[in-house]
Amino acid sequence: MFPYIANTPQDEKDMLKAIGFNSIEEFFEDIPGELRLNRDLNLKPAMTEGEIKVHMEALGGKNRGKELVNFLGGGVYDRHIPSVVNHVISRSEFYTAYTPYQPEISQGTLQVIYEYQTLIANLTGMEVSNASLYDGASAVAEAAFMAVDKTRNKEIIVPDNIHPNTLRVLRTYLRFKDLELVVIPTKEGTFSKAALEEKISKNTAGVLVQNPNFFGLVEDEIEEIVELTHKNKALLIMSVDPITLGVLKSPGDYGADIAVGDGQSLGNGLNFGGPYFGFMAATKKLIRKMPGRIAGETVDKDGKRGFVLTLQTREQHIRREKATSNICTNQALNALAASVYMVALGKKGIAEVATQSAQKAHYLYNQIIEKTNFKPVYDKPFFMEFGITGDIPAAKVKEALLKEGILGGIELRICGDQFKNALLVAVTEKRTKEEMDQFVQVLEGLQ
Amino acid sequence: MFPYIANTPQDEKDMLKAIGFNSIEEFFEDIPGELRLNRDLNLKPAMTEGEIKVHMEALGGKNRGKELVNFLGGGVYDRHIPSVVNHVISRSEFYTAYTPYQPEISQGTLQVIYEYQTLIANLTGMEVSNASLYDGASAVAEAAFMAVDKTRNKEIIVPDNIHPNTLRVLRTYLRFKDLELVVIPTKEGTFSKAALEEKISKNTAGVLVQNPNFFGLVEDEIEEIVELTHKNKALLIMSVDPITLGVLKSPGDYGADIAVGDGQSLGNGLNFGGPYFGFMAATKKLIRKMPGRIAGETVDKDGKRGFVLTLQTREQHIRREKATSNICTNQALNALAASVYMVALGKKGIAEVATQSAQKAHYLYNQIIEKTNFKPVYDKPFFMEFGITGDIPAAKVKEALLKEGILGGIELRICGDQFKNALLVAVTEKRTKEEMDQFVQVLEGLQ
Amino acid sequence: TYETLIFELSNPDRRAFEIPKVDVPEESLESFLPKDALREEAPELPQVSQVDLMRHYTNLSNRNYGLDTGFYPLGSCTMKYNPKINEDMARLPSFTETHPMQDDSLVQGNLEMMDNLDQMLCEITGMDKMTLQPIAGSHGEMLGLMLMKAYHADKGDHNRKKIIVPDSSHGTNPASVAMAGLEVVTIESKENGEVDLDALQEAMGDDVAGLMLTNPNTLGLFEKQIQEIAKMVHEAGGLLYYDGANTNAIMGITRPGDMGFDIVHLNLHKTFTTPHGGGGPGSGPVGVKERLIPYLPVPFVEKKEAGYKLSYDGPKSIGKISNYYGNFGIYLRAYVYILSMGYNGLKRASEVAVLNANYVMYSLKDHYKLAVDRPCKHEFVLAGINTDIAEMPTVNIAKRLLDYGHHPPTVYFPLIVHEALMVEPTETESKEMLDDFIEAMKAIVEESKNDPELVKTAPHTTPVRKLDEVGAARNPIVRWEPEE
Amino acid sequence: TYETLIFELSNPDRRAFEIPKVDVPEESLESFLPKDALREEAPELPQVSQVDLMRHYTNLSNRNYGLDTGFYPLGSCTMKYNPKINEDMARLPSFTETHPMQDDSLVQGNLEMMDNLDQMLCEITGMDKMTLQPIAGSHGEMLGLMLMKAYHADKGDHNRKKIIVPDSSHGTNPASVAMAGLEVVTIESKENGEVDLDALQEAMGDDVAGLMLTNPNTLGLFEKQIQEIAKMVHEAGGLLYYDGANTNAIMGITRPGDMGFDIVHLNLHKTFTTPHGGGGPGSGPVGVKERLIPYLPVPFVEKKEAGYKLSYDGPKSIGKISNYYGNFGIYLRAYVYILSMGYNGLKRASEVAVLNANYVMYSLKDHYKLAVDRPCKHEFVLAGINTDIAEMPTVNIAKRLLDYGHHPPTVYFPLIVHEALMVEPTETESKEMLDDFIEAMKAIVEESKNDPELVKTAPHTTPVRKLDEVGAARNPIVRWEPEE
Repeated sequence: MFPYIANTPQDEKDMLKAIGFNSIEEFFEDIPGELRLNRDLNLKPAMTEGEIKVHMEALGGKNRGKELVNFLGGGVYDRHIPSVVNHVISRSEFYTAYTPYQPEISQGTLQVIYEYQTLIANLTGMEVSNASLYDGASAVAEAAFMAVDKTRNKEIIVPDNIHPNTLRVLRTYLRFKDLELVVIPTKEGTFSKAALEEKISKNTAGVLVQNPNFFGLVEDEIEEIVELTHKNKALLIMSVDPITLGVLKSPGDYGADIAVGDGQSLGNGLNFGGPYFGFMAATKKLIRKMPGRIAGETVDKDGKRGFVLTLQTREQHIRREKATSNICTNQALNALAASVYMVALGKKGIAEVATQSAQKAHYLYNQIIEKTNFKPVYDKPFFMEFGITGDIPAAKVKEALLKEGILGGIELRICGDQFKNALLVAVTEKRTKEEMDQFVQVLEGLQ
Repeated sequence: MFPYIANTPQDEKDMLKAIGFNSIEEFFEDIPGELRLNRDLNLKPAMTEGEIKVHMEALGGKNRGKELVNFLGGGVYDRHIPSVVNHVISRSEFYTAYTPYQPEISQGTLQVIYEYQTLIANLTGMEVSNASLYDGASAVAEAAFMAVDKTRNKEIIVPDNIHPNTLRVLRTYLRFKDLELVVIPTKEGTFSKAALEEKISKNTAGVLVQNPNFFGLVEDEIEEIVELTHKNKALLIMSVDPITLGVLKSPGDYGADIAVGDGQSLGNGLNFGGPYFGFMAATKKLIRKMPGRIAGETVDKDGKRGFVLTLQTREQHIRREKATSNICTNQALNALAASVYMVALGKKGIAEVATQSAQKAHYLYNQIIEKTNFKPVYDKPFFMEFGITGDIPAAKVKEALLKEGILGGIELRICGDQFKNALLVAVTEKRTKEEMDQFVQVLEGLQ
Repeated sequence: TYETLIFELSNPDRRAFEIPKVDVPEESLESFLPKDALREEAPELPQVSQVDLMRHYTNLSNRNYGLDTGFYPLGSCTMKYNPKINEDMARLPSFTETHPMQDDSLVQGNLEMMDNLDQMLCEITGMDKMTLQPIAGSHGEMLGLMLMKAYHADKGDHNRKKIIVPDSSHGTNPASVAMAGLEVVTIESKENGEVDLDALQEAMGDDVAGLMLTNPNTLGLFEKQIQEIAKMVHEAGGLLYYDGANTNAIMGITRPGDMGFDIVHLNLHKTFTTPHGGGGPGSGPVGVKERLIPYLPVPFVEKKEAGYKLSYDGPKSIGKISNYYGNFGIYLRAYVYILSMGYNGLKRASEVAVLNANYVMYSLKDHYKLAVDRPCKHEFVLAGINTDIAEMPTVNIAKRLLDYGHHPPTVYFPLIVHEALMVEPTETESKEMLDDFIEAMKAIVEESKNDPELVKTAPHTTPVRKLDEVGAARNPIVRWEPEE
Repeated sequence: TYETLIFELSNPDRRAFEIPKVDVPEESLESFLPKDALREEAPELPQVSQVDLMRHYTNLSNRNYGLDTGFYPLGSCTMKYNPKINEDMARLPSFTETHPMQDDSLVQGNLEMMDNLDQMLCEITGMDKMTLQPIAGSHGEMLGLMLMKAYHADKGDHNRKKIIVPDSSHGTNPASVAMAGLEVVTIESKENGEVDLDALQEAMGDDVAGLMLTNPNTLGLFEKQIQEIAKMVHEAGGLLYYDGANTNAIMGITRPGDMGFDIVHLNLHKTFTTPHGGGGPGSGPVGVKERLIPYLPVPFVEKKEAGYKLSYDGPKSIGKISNYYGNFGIYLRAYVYILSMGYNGLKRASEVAVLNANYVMYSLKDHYKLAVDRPCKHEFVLAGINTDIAEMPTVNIAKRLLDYGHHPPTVYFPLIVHEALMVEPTETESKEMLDDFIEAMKAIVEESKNDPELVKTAPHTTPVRKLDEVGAARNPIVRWEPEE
């Protein structure tokens, strides 16, 4: 018997009899014999929980991670996650529910989405938010489609200092829709308004800025870029790290049209790359161009406040081939985790997390520059992530750090061979002075 | 600010003002100055979750256990616990509730208790069960008091093969009530009817049999002991391991008056000794002598089935000084875990767990006897736990096993110096042939 | 205080959580960042105590219906029980605490699992290689269509822009076609949802990239002529795409790969019991036949002598479609599920899913109109109430079911059936539960006859009553704002 | 199927869980056990599928009210928020997977935690040594009384059998006295629940073992004359026992040890936020002054150079009162809580608990009779409704509160107050929640005046309505039996 299959052979008999059949096989008679598998699937037989635990713990045991001190970033950060987050998302009424098609029995999910939308709007300084998207990279692509849809233009301009995976995803998405991706060079790591000026035209649909950018630098010409973009009637898409918005100017402050980003940092674990979620917020006038679910407030027939999925005329199950997006799930549970995280921290807490991350990153950076031979990749203001480079390949540096139980950073050679000795180091509020001092000590030892 | 204290300094001001006070201090004015602490408690300042995790993981890191193969028993066993158990007891409506004093909003807890009582009654073959007690040892003591209360006699007879801690607890409880504990010698490890015959008299209130006994042996004269006890108008108390009742004759089958035991094995973790729970079941005519809570079925004013705490006239908050027990909590959450465990396994599953434990224990025993120089402590039928003894101190044997990651057993010298080379080895359904073969190999290496 | 928004509970200075005090010199942000990069005031996130946070979300959860609450026969969504061991394994820190940018040598367990799962899903579907990167079923659809396009383009066949989609298909199908920069050609299905071979023949041509199909189809019926269809499409140079939403009917019985499909997506959150999470995260792996492997997204797991390795070496690869390797934490759950069931359990699951669906369908046949009176697979469609007995729109039947404690079936889909109710009971439900549902469905027919007002004004027992959706769309209030 | 008993769902051959197949030779039990030791048929445990199991318990949980559901001002029970980090830490496998019979050297982390907690609780209470062995508050009381008796006996003073208990005390106090084989002498309290010194003086004598007291007392008032009381008892050769149920009022402010108490028990599930679990597991450590240390139960943790050690070396010890070392998993939670709060947080907790209680009390003073009109500590007692406005028995007020979504206060205790309602809001509640409760309490007074029937027939909105408790006791049905 299988614990997840309720009906027994006796039930089977009773049920068949009740509806006038003799065997389950009769229900499959319409499948041509030559299409029948006619053998067992080449899988193991069913395993019990006890055996699975042994197997999975052995698999997990082949990983290293939980015992290491993590300085990896690149959009995914090892942060303090409040205990309440897991307790809330473990409520089975949340995690075993489907998309809230029946609002009367889905007020939990719907109110969570509505609150999430408000939290994201407040965080990004934008007017409206959707219910979440797949991840940060695909959110950028969806934003590009919005710009195309809105402007009827076909060209998206991005600088080469965005996350390389975002660039990859964007490239794929745009190519298949026959849209043009223009990658412009940056100026010492930051967005070059001059380079944009050279490429932007009346054919431009959207311009993307990532802040902080992939190198961790804080962009310094955003206002000018927004102005230039708008002058060309294109949309400005800003990709942001949500935590940094605790203290950095928001996309709304800068006058961006669309704000996107990856929400992992907001209470979601590392999970080897997923599930995370993408967030997207925009100006009110773009709301009907937005992909994904949106929850809205309404009243029930007794006049009581309630929530429903709304603006569904945008959605694929209504528009079918006219749809500009095929998103029909979001990452609801991750967005719930993010909501709980944002509420647990509150206004002050998110500013603290951002501030501490920056302070600690600067402590480590200063120590490295002061005490070791490593040099900054770019000597510009950064937030909580920075590149260092030295005389030996970054792989060797990582190896030395790993010996001391430290995941030292991301090798920047993924951005080009000129960075082969460079390491991108991320520091969160979770890192301690002691851990950073050890990091520096290892680097000192490499001289 | 403290996350667990809601009100802020501003709230404090508003509240004080609303009720006409100037400071919280005014509420404490009646505490004489010389009783005031007038200094800070000598504790650390508040720690955040992040710091606590580091501290607790470091503490836990000083333990060994989770990575070891466990052959320890003595009433506490390392068994397969179904994943559903933790998911159910993690429902906050269960674990954050108080004793169900308001039945209208406590039907969850109350129905769980009612179902638990039924499960325990079915398992033990007894007519009625209470809602659980502290642990197995105190349950034995409470049963002894019931026997005293029922018979108006003052003497409890126990064999010397019960769990030494049970004996200790019983001794304490009885001594303070000026009751007499008579410990009778056993015959090659099992209860001696002859020894009982010598001691039992019209002054006897109760006789205790533990099956399987502390040495793991299956008692072989229970029927005769019950008969003899009843002939002397005393009550027969049977202490049992609940898992073994999957296949062993139940206290009800033997005609016992009270069945007790420790419920750890039923889905509760090892937890270094607690929380576990004691169970107690009895014949119907003893129901009003039972300590602890009891839930009963009733109807609400619309005639709908519901459950309440019942027979409360037995309880301390009603009887005050006339009470024969002061139990006012039970181990409700552990009893819930046990209920989920029993339901998850079902009738067939519990028999399988018991059978496999016995089969595996006999495999290991046979291998040891066959392949090594170790001898049985008692050469009598046992269930899933057995004593072995050899030429070297048990501590040395444990040490050798530990080197291979094995917790080898309990040193029987706690039962007397004659057992200084003896080890009590427990085998559950969770142990594998491979683990047992390694156990044997270590013992072979000791020759 | 129990039905408020979290913002309405906010009070400055309250905290639900604190981080440790900073242990490095507390330099001001202005000392290392330009002042005009900083916002003037922190974002308005609510400030509540921890108990208020927990109560808020606990009470919200109690206003939600999940699989652990009750029966969820939502057609085409395969709402089957989400095993708890999946959750436990997915939360093991040895998995959760790995970062996607760690070196391959430090995540051998993850990569091994991914490789194993790839092979298992290939075996179940009859495909040659899987990618786990798609984050949802619709994401998988988009990828599958991109693969088609890439394949034809690589063959120099740039003319093939059309994708044929039956009008009975899932709504995501045509939308995904648009996402991949292709064009939809909708063909009318036969009444039973099966492909009309004449219509297909007519639509075929050298501008057709391929056909999207789900089998069993959305009426729960097996496409008996699938071999002819495959032949027709292949001969015309097209490819066949299999929408895996309905895989729960056929595991261990028949395989899309053997039917002639070139590309398959699976919804792990349907067939393979990963939780839906109230709308995600899902996971939509895509499997392909040999000839399409070169186009799969990077990276893919390779097994080398030195261990597993993530390879980005795919010159013909379409690139990436999501940030890292898909929803790792989700497909790990599916992996655990497949291990739990084994070859024997998966097959039995499909058999019982089909048994349960037929049991419910035939038990309701006197009270409701069957869309097609023929044994179904894992789901079936009712064409509304039996109008000989009473009249009642499907939407009201659905709402009335809420009062009986059941989640309603999918309504008004597939579009080709009038007043459709699409019921998928799944194999995890017991006969007793099915009987309870059947009785409720019959009772609603009786009520529709005897007390139609009761049905029309349903639901009566839910936390809120029928909600004004039209008003919500007309005047969208999509965020909370403080009262001035 | 949603309101059934689990037994009513049972169906042979269903399984919610399976263990691995046996991997050793499957010998029959009869081959190594006497046949007459075996039962004829396995015990009747229900057989259900896993989804039915989860739904059963999930739905039951939804018929329960916990702290995460709402306000729980149950007087003398200190229902404060149970922090989630406590739960997480208590579930770390490095703690949960240790067996009580492991060698000391393998459980150094456990022993260190126990030693730390001992010292913390001593500091909070002003005692010299703690034992963590008692499993509940009442268990702690019993132990405390045993210690008194052992102390006197050891001094050769076998005559002291009487324990003085005020009539305002918790019901467990006299019951625990009986458990320790002592005799209760009840003395009448003054109207405010304080000890009547004359009555005490009269009761004292060389047959008195000691006095049991809680301070603040059950009316929430501090026993101002505690020093005189202590002196009186000590001079007569008796000992003072502190019932720690009300410790939440005084942390960091005053200490029982400094007041003259010799023995103290704490309810970790009250003051120290370990969950109540629907009625347990709790934890009731007992602390004593130096001279009583020798009598504490074995084993105790000792810190040696080689590490921590469990010592059974206590020649005067009363022995053991529970199987192992008490509820380890529970007091570990309390340890985490104390770390979370620190010296500053614990004091603030008591201050705010007292603030909250006074706020609610004084806000209700026009609508209800105060048992004593004097600032209270962490809880207060109302003597029923203000009969100038309306008349309504306390029990009906409590039931009506359920309709307002709040758990009612403790009712009809302490016994010395007529129509008592004992309210303990705790420090974890916000002003907003307290206001909500105050409004509900006032509204019920209005209802009692204007629509008394509404109040008398309450509750109206709960999963079941008022239950027949008399009928249940008269004809006890305490287990399910299959219908014949």
